[in-house]
Parts: sequence; C-alpha cells; structure tokens
Amino acid sequence: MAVLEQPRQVGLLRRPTSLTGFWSWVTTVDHKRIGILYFWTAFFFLLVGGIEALVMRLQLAHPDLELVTGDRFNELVTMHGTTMIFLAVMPLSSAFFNYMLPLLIGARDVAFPRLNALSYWLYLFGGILLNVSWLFGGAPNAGWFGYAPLTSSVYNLGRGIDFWIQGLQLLGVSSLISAINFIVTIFNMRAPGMSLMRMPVFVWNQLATSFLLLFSLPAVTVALIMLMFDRYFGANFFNAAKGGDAILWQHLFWVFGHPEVYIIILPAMGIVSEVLPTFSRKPLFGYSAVVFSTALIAFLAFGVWSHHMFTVGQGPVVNTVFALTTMTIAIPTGVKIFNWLATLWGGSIRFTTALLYSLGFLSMFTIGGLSGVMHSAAASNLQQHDTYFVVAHFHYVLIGGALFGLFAGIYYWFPKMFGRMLDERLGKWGFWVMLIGFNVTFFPFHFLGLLGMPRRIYTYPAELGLARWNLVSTIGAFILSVGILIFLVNVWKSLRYGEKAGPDPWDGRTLEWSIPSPPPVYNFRRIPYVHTRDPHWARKYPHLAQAEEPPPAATAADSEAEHGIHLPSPSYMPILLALAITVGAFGGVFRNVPLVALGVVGTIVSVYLWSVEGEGGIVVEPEGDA
Amino acid sequence: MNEREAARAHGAVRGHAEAHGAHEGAHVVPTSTYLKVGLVLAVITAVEFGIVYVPALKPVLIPLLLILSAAKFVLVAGFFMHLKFDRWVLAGFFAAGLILALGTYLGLGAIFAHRGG
Amino acid sequence: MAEHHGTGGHALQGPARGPGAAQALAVGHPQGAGHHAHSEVGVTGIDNRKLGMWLFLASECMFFGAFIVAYIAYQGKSLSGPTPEELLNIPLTSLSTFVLLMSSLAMVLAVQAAQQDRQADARKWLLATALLGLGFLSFQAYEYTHFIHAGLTLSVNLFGTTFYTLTGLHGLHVTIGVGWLLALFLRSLKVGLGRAQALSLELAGLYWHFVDVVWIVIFTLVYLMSVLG
Amino acid sequence: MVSGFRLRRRRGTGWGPGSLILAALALAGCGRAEQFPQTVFDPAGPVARIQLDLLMRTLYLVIGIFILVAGVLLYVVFRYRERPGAGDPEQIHGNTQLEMAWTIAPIVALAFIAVPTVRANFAVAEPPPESDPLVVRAVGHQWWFEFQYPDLGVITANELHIPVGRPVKLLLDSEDVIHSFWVPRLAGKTDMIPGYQNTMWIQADEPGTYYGQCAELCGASHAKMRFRVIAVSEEEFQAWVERMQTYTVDVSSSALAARGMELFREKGCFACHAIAGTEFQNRVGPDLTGVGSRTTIAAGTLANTRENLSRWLADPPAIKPGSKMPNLGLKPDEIEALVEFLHSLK
Repeated sequence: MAVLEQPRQVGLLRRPTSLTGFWSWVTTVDHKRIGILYFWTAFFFLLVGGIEALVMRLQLAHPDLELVTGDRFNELVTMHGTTMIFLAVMPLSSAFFNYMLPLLIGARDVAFPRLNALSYWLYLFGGILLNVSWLFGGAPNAGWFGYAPLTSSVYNLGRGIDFWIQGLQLLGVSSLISAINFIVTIFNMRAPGMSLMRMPVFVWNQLATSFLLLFSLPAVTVALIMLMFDRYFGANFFNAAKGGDAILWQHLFWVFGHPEVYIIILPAMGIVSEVLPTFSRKPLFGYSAVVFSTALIAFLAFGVWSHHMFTVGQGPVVNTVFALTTMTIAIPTGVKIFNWLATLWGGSIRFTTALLYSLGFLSMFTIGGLSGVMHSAAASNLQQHDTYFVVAHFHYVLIGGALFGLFAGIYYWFPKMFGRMLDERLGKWGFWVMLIGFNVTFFPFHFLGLLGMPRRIYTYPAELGLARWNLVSTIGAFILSVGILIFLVNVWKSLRYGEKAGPDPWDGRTLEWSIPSPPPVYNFRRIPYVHTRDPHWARKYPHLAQAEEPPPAATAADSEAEHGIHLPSPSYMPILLALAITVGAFGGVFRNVPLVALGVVGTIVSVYLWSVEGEGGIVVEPEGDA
Repeated sequence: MNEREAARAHGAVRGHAEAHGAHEGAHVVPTSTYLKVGLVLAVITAVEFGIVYVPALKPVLIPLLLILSAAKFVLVAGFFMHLKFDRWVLAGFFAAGLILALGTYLGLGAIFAHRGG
Repeated sequence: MAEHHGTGGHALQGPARGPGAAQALAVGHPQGAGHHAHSEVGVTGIDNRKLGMWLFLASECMFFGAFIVAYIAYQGKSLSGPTPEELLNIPLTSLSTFVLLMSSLAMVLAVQAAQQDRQADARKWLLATALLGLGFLSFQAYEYTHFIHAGLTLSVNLFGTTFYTLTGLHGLHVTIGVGWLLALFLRSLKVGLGRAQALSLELAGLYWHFVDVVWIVIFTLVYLMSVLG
Repeated sequence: MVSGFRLRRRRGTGWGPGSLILAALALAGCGRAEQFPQTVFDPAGPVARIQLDLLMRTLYLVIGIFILVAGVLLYVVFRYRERPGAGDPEQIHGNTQLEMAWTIAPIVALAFIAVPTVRANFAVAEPPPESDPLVVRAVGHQWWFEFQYPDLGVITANELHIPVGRPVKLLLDSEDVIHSFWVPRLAGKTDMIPGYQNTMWIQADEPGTYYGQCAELCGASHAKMRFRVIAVSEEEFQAWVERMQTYTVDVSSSALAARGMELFREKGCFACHAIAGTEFQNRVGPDLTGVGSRTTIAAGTLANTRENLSRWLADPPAIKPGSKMPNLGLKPDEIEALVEFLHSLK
C-alpha cells in the first residue's frame, strides 16, 4: 500500500507517519488497531481478575482458613469485581465495538479516530492506576460498589479508596468518549443504503450499550465526585454526623450500576445474534422484535435501580414498585431468548466453537436471568440479598452470559482480526472444560446462599455446614482456569501456526466477511452499497436473500480507487492527553497539588495542541483489485 | 453555500444534505429574533425577581417559578441552541437525556422524601 | 428517520438502478473518508462534531441533575446554620443571571456573524460573550467570599456541602467555557473567524448555552425558591 | 425433607414437589437447621415462612421455564444439526403470531409471581396490627451487635433474647458503617444504617437458638460479626429480664474473680465496657452484663469457653482483624483472673 499524500505539518510536534513498528501502535488512530489493543489489554486484566478470584476461592476452600487477612480479602473482593467489570468484560466488548463497528456498517473508521485512541489510553492508564494501588499501601477494599460510609476517611484511612475514585473517573471518561464516538459513528457513518433497520443486530446492541453508558455514567461520576469531596475536603454528603445520608450513594451508584449490568450483557447478546444466524444458515428470527426488545431493555434499565436496595428500608410501597418494574424486564429478555431459539429452529446447524459458546450463553444466561426473576420478588429477596445466591446469579449473567458471549465473538471474529483460524478441536475442548468448570464453581453458590452464606466474608466457621459446597466450588474454579489456559494455548498456537483464514471462513452474512482477513487499513476498497440485511449473504446467495429493493447497477464512478483513499493521520495527542489526565489523577490520589497542577496544565496544553493539529489525513492507494 | 460545495468536492456530503440543504445556515434566523428572545429572557428574569417578594403569590410560587424557568429554558434551547430549526434528531438526543434525568431524579427525590428522616 | 436518510442518500448518489443482486456489493461508492478538518456531514445531515456535542450535553443533563437532586434532597436537613435564607442574595444573583443570559445572546450573535462571514462582528460578540462570562464568575467569586466570611464552608453543614458543590461545578463549567471562548478568540486573530470557523464557534456556543440553561434551573431551584424557607 | 415442602403441604396449596427441585435440594443437603443453622429452608417464624413460600413459588416458576427453554434448545440442537446434502434451510425471517405469543406468555407467567410478591412485601414489613410486639433497638457496631430493650431498661450484646410466639419489632441503626441484620430462620435481612432508623419484625414460633450474621460488608472483620437469637418461653424471658434489671456483681466468694474485677479497672477495660450493678457504665464496646452465661464471645465467633476467652484476651486482633479491642499485653495470670471474673458474671 502506498501512501500518496501526507498531512501538512502543523504545531510543535512533527506528526507521526509510520504505519508499522512500536510508535505506529502508540500513535495509531486506526479503529482496528485500537480494537486489538483493547482486546489484549482486556484479556490481560481478565487474567489478573481471575487470579484474584482463585486466591479468594483458596481462602474459602475450607472453614476457618487464614491464608489472607480480612482486609486483604476485602481488597481482593473489591479489585476482582472492579477489574472484571471495568477492566475486563466491558473493554473486551469495546474491543469488538472498535474493531467490528466500521466493518459491519461499511465505514472506513469511527467518527472520531483520535478520540477513539484517547479512550483506549485512558482505559489503559485507569487500569494501571487502579492496580498500582497494591504497591502503595493497599488496594480499595469497600466492595465494587463502595458503599458509603465504609469508604469515608473516618472508616477507610488508606489510599485505596482514593485510587478507586480516580481510577474509576478515568475509566468513566474513557467510556463516555467511546459512547459518544460510537453513537455518532452509527448515526452518521453507515454505508449508503444501510438504514437503521438494516444494521446488523450487533450494531443495534452497541448503540443501546452506548446510550446506556451516555446516560448512566454521569450518575456514578457525580457519586464519585461527592465521595471525593467528602474524603478530601470534609464535605458531608454521606456523613451521618452532619445529617448526610449514606443511602444517597447507593441511589446514585445504582442509577449507574443497573444500566451497567446491561452495558455488560447487551454486547454479548449482539454477538450471539450474529453467530446463531451464521451457523444455522438462517437469518435472525424476528429481527424487528429483537431490535425493539434491545431498545426496551435499555430503556427499562433506568427504572429498576432500587431493586439493589430492597433491604435498605425503603418501605413496602417503593419495594413493590421496583419489584414490578424489574419483572417487566423479563419480557423483552424472554422475547430475545425465544427468537434465538427460533433462529436455530429449522436451520442447518454447524457446531463450531463459536456456536457452542453461543449455546452456552443461551442456556447459562437463561439460568442467570431466571434467578434474576427470583430476585425481583422483593419479600423473598430479603433472604437472598447479599448472599452467595446473588453471587451465583451475577456470575451466571457475567460469565455464563457476557463472557461466554464474548468468547463466541472471539472464536467468530478472531480469524477476521488476526487472519488466522483458531484450532476448533482445542476450542471445543476449551469450551467444555470451561462450561463444566463454570457450573461446578458457581452452581453450588445457589445452595450456599440459601444455606446462609453472606457475600464478602473472608472466612466461615465449620458449624454453618458450608464446607462441602465451598470445596466443590474451589475445585470448579481451577477447572475453569484450565479452560482459560486451553484458550490461551489455542491463541498462541493460532498466531504461530494457525491456518490462514480467507476473507469468509464461516460463510458469513455481514459486510466484514466481504473483505480480506485481516482487513487493509482502509477496510473497504470501495464502500459497498447495502440494499438488504445480511448484504454479504445476499450477494453470495441471491436466491436465498430477501431483496428489499432492486439493487443499483454498477457504475464506473469510483474516484477513491483512482485518487486514493483518505485516512486519518496517526497522532501523538491521544496518548499525551491521556497521560496528562492520568498525572492529574495520580496527583489527586496523593493529594499532591503540584502534580495535580501539572496534570491540569498538561491537559490544557494537550487539548490546545490537539485542536490545532486537526485531524490531518493521509491518502493511500488501495492494493490489488477489489 | 460555499462550505457545502467544498465538502462536496471532497465527496463528503451525502445526498441527504443536498436534498434538505446543508445544515449550516439552512434556516436563516434574523438578528431581530435573537434580540427579541434576549429581551424576553431579561423580562422573565425581572418578573421572577419581582414575584418572589409578593407575599400573596406564595401559595402558587413554586408552579409559577417552575413555569417561568421552563420558559427560559425552552427559549434558550430552542432559539439560541437552534433546536427549533435543526434536525429533530438533535432535539431527540437532548430530550432523551432531559427526560431520563427528570424521570430518574424525580423518582430518586420522591423515594428520598418518602424515606422521611 | 435516519433510515429515510440512508436511502435518500443513495437516491442522490446517482447510480442508475438495475437488476442483478449479485452486483450489490460491487457498486463503488465515493464515500469520503470523512476525516476532513471542516465538514463531516454524515448520514443524518449533521456534522459529526455537532452530533457528538449534543450527545455530550444530553449526558450532562444526568450529571447536573444528580447534584440538583442532592441539593433538594438535603434541603432543610442541615443540623446547623448558616441557612440558605440567611445567606442567599436574590437581587445580586438576579443580576448575575441577567449577565449570563446576555452572554448567551452575545454568543448567538457571534455565531450568526461568523456564519455570515462578518468576521469583525463575530470577533466582537465572541469577546463580549467571554467578558460577560467573566462577569458572572466575578459575581460568584464575590458571593463565595462573602459566604465564607459568614461561616458557610463546604464542611460546616449540608447546605454548604451541596451548595458549593452544585454551584462550584457549574462555575467550573463556566470557567472552561470562558477559556474555550478566549482560545477561539486568540486563534481567530491568526486564522480569522468566518464561515470556515463557524462550526467550531457553534460548538462552543452550544456548550455555552447549555451552561446557561443549567444556571436557569439552579437560579430558580436554589435561589428563588429559598424564599419559601 | 425440606421444610419448604412440609410447609406447602401443611397449607394444602397442593404444589407437588417437582422431581428436579427435589434433586437440587437433596444435593443441597435438604437444608435442615441441625446441619445448616443459617438455612432459609427451615423457617422458624412467620416472616421467614412467608419469604420461603414466595421463594419456592418463584423457584417453581423459573425451573419450569428453564425446563422449557432447555428442552427446546436440546431438541433444536439434535434435530437441526447440519446434514450433508440436506440443502439450504428455509430462510424464515419471523412469525408475528409466534412472537406475539412469546411476548404475552412471560406476562402471564409474571402475573403468577407478581401478585404474591406484592402481598408478601406488605406482610413482612410490619407485625400484624393487633399484635403487641416487644420493641428492641438493635445497633450495629464494627463488629458486634448491641441490643437495647427500651421499655425494659435492659442492654445486652450479641445475644438477642426474645419470648416465643410474640412478634418482636426491631429498630435498627448503626453506630458507624452500614451493617445488615439477618437471622435466616426468622427473617430476611434489613440494613442498619447510620443516622437513620430502619424497622423490621421477627417472631420465633419454637424455643431455640437461631444464628444470625451481618450481611453487609462492613470492614476487616465483616465475616466475624455474628450473633444469636435466643428464643425462650414467655416465663423464662421474664425471668431473664428480671435478672438483667436487678443485676448485681458479687466477687466476694472468689479472690481470683475479685482480682479480675480489679484488673478490669486497672487495665482500662471499663473505659469501653459496661457491667450492670457496678460503676462500669461506658458503652463503647459490648455491654458485659451476664457475659458469663453467654454462649459465645467475640460476636458469635468463639464458643464461650475459658480457653477461648483466654485466647481472646491475650490478643483480640489476632482473632478478629481490626478489632477495636487492643492487645493489652496481659500476663497469663492476669488473663486467668479476668477470665474468672468475667465467667462469674452469670
């Protein structure tokens, strides 16, 4: 690929130009590379969170063990939850959002390529900031939802909570920027002919997820600001001694926290909605109903937050209202599950690893969803709340649901992203080991919870009778780890020796399969015209496709092929801006005014340079013949 | 429209923009409209300032103030922020945020009031 | 809606229609890369940056809403003084509200002038907006100084906590806005402030007006309603 | 057998125990209280019974739905696997009637649990209006429970004494962070929140000792914040109240206990602990009135034996991380005297 034209030189820094090598990754604004960065980083943090989980499972394997102290256990609980949610599962979704979105809608990149890079760097630095807390006198220890006033400076003297506040704020900014970027991309950058109702369902789920982020993140941002003011400046938001109410934190947190659950699960639902049709060789059953259900789930997500707070004494009226709104979420969710089953029905099902994970998702998520329905019954929820029953529920949703869905996505799109096939035999082994390990670990949690084991206890006495199922669960956790190890071996093998993937290894349906694997930097040599859902399938099998309108005839007009394709220039600014913000946040943790000032000044300077630099742009000549 | 032509030369403008006119300056709002809106805003503020000191209005002060400030809000958003003239999708986004915020925080406030204390 | 836009876009893109589904993907489409410094008008007919700014503002509704609801939820729950009734100065704040509203007017006139390529007017109104914004901030600085002397601090009671946080974060938004406007002004001395810069100015304007409408809400709920005790 | 089923049968609502539930619960060890003192499957009072009722009802429903979904999934997976030469499947895009059906079906299913949920929400909120509940204020502390009987003038810690068959209205709050009051066999949990008073009610139908535990993360020793509810007959309860109200301390019979009492003052124990009938009246830590007759020490963490109490006095934070009670550096003979004194407080 030849670069035909470089941008004009503006500003202080020489604009980076290299398209290969280390600096090309640091300065990249290519959504595919950013997606890959998200992918590896998220996977790294998944392993970190997993190791934290294993330590906890070892501690709980037997009654009265003292492998770790109560404080250390609380740190592990907090960091495991925070890491898995904010640093592993969400960014793994983001990896696919970044990589796949432009490919799925026939675009060259996202709307704001540099902001996209900024999101990644803020995520990486936020993750690092959270995790270096271990080295600076202790990690955050008040649980992933950090209930006040356990987080206050009276009851929490260390720096852990300060790391937590600043780290989460960085991640919040990162996610907010991503959300805006993706919504604008989806609204503005679709290929011609791709109406909203022709978008792949994955894109719909991404749109819903982005809106959820957009509208729910501010609540936790505010809660964290309040907490910061309480801790740093002696404000009284959650200080009962001055009339403050700790429950305000819970409300604001869950106004964010409940949509967050759907932020985690919707991407997996989107992936499954792509994988099932491909491997049953049928279109998604009830596209409109699935899309509408997705939107409805996203909307309802804002009306149920208090069901996390049935035990705080809101009274039976409020509890009843939230019990009923919560139950309604089961309706669109049920619709989706039945539509997925109907997609398989009558199909010609190929049992690839991606499909297996999708089926795993379907069954395990159903269990998690159904125990969720049980939680909605407020009166009996008072028994389950804050027990291992709840822990079972959300691990069925987060692992059996989100993570299995994401693994389906990995097996499905890995060949597109890396140009090589994953080993299907190892993949299937990995799947079954993971499925078994997962159920052995987490199904007993249902029993443990109802037999009286509260969450977040670092030890339990033998007399409670909880030893047996805890031991089973610990064994399961190691089986699950073996499943993850098999996957890692598979990835390593594939990257080294894997069979080369052609453009369309799965006989796919959507646009990404119409271009090489991995796609060239400009994605599409010619931007396709989309006249139906599943456009690639329609092109391959016109007799099976539902032509919604007569497709246009080819024209010779293809100025880009002649004059080159315009792409955004790489830039130093995203990582510089992210660094400046992180320096400020780090200064915030240590209440170091000069460091904060340095961060603020750095941020202002970076923003200014950013805007002066402009988007730039290079023009490349596409390779070969499309 | 120069800008549109420039953009088209880059091949960036979609047909839609052409069909409906480019978004910038598509609807020319005369300066006098802005000045009138500014005047009305000033007058409403003066009225608000006045009525809070009228004891007789105390019972209806809350709805009255809410209506007046809502009017100011709508005027600024509609005219100064161009929502009245721009594509509905912008108003849609903003309304979504506004309605969600109103719904969520009214609910939250109601729960807090219900909680007493 | 956007569905309509999509197909509309196609209709004007102009390839003649013909049979043959197999050709569906082969049709070249001269979509621009969409990464130009100026217009990035997309499927919706709205520039990417403007769409993004509106999304950000929509998100900000949830942001300020949370602080406002905290203020209201804690109203009258302070365990000690000073109280809002003792401190809040409605006449003065009405004046500062007026100043902020007029800055919005100046802003919209600046954007209009830039769109019509009246560069000198645009610059004049832009500077006026920034100065009025500074005026508003001066009122706030005076108010804070006065309140602190009167014993209201962030930590003294719930009123202090919620009042300073809500108005302080609004003030921070105004400060950022003033900085943005001044940066645009300085830059305009080099690159002008005409049609080519109108979108940049409009984006700053949207932000500025939003900060204004937030103040309209704060002024009513915090200041005016304090007379009800 | 699981009492949930017994309960159902007793009430004659006629739910046949599904074999799968049976299997699942058999796996869980049937949830008997002898084996699992914090089980929710063996309720001992009306609140927990209402909650188990609702729990079982939702459980039946969701297991039914799961069997349906899993059944369809298994059928589809076996029936529609790819077969060579079978040709392309029919490209079905949807079916409005079917989709309507499976939108309405969940609504009907939800109605089946929604109505009982609403009823149960109100039933567990307040004791029956005609009843005359005993009022107890329960205060959470890091990491122990304080129980005050405002009408009786009695204060105790970590062991809540209640009469059988009478509703107990609990006024819950906290001295520091949020805790949660949970006695699974009597009732679900309600949070103890600083600066705000929550209420809940419990009732034990049979005499016995019921295990409870804090259910909200509250710091380093959250796991070791436990308590007991001791339900006794009305007469025994009255006797206990009277003993607590007229509590006297007499160490004249034992020189060792007298030395222990002396050490209680010398070593500063009195700065935190109160004992009725003495001049020790500071209540920063648990009230020690009658501590000798309690079943456990250190908030339900250890059985109240001489050996355990000695271990506890020797180094409290070693047993409860972060414990506010410091290691006082007591010598073995001092510990012995203190143990003798404390165990004399029957």
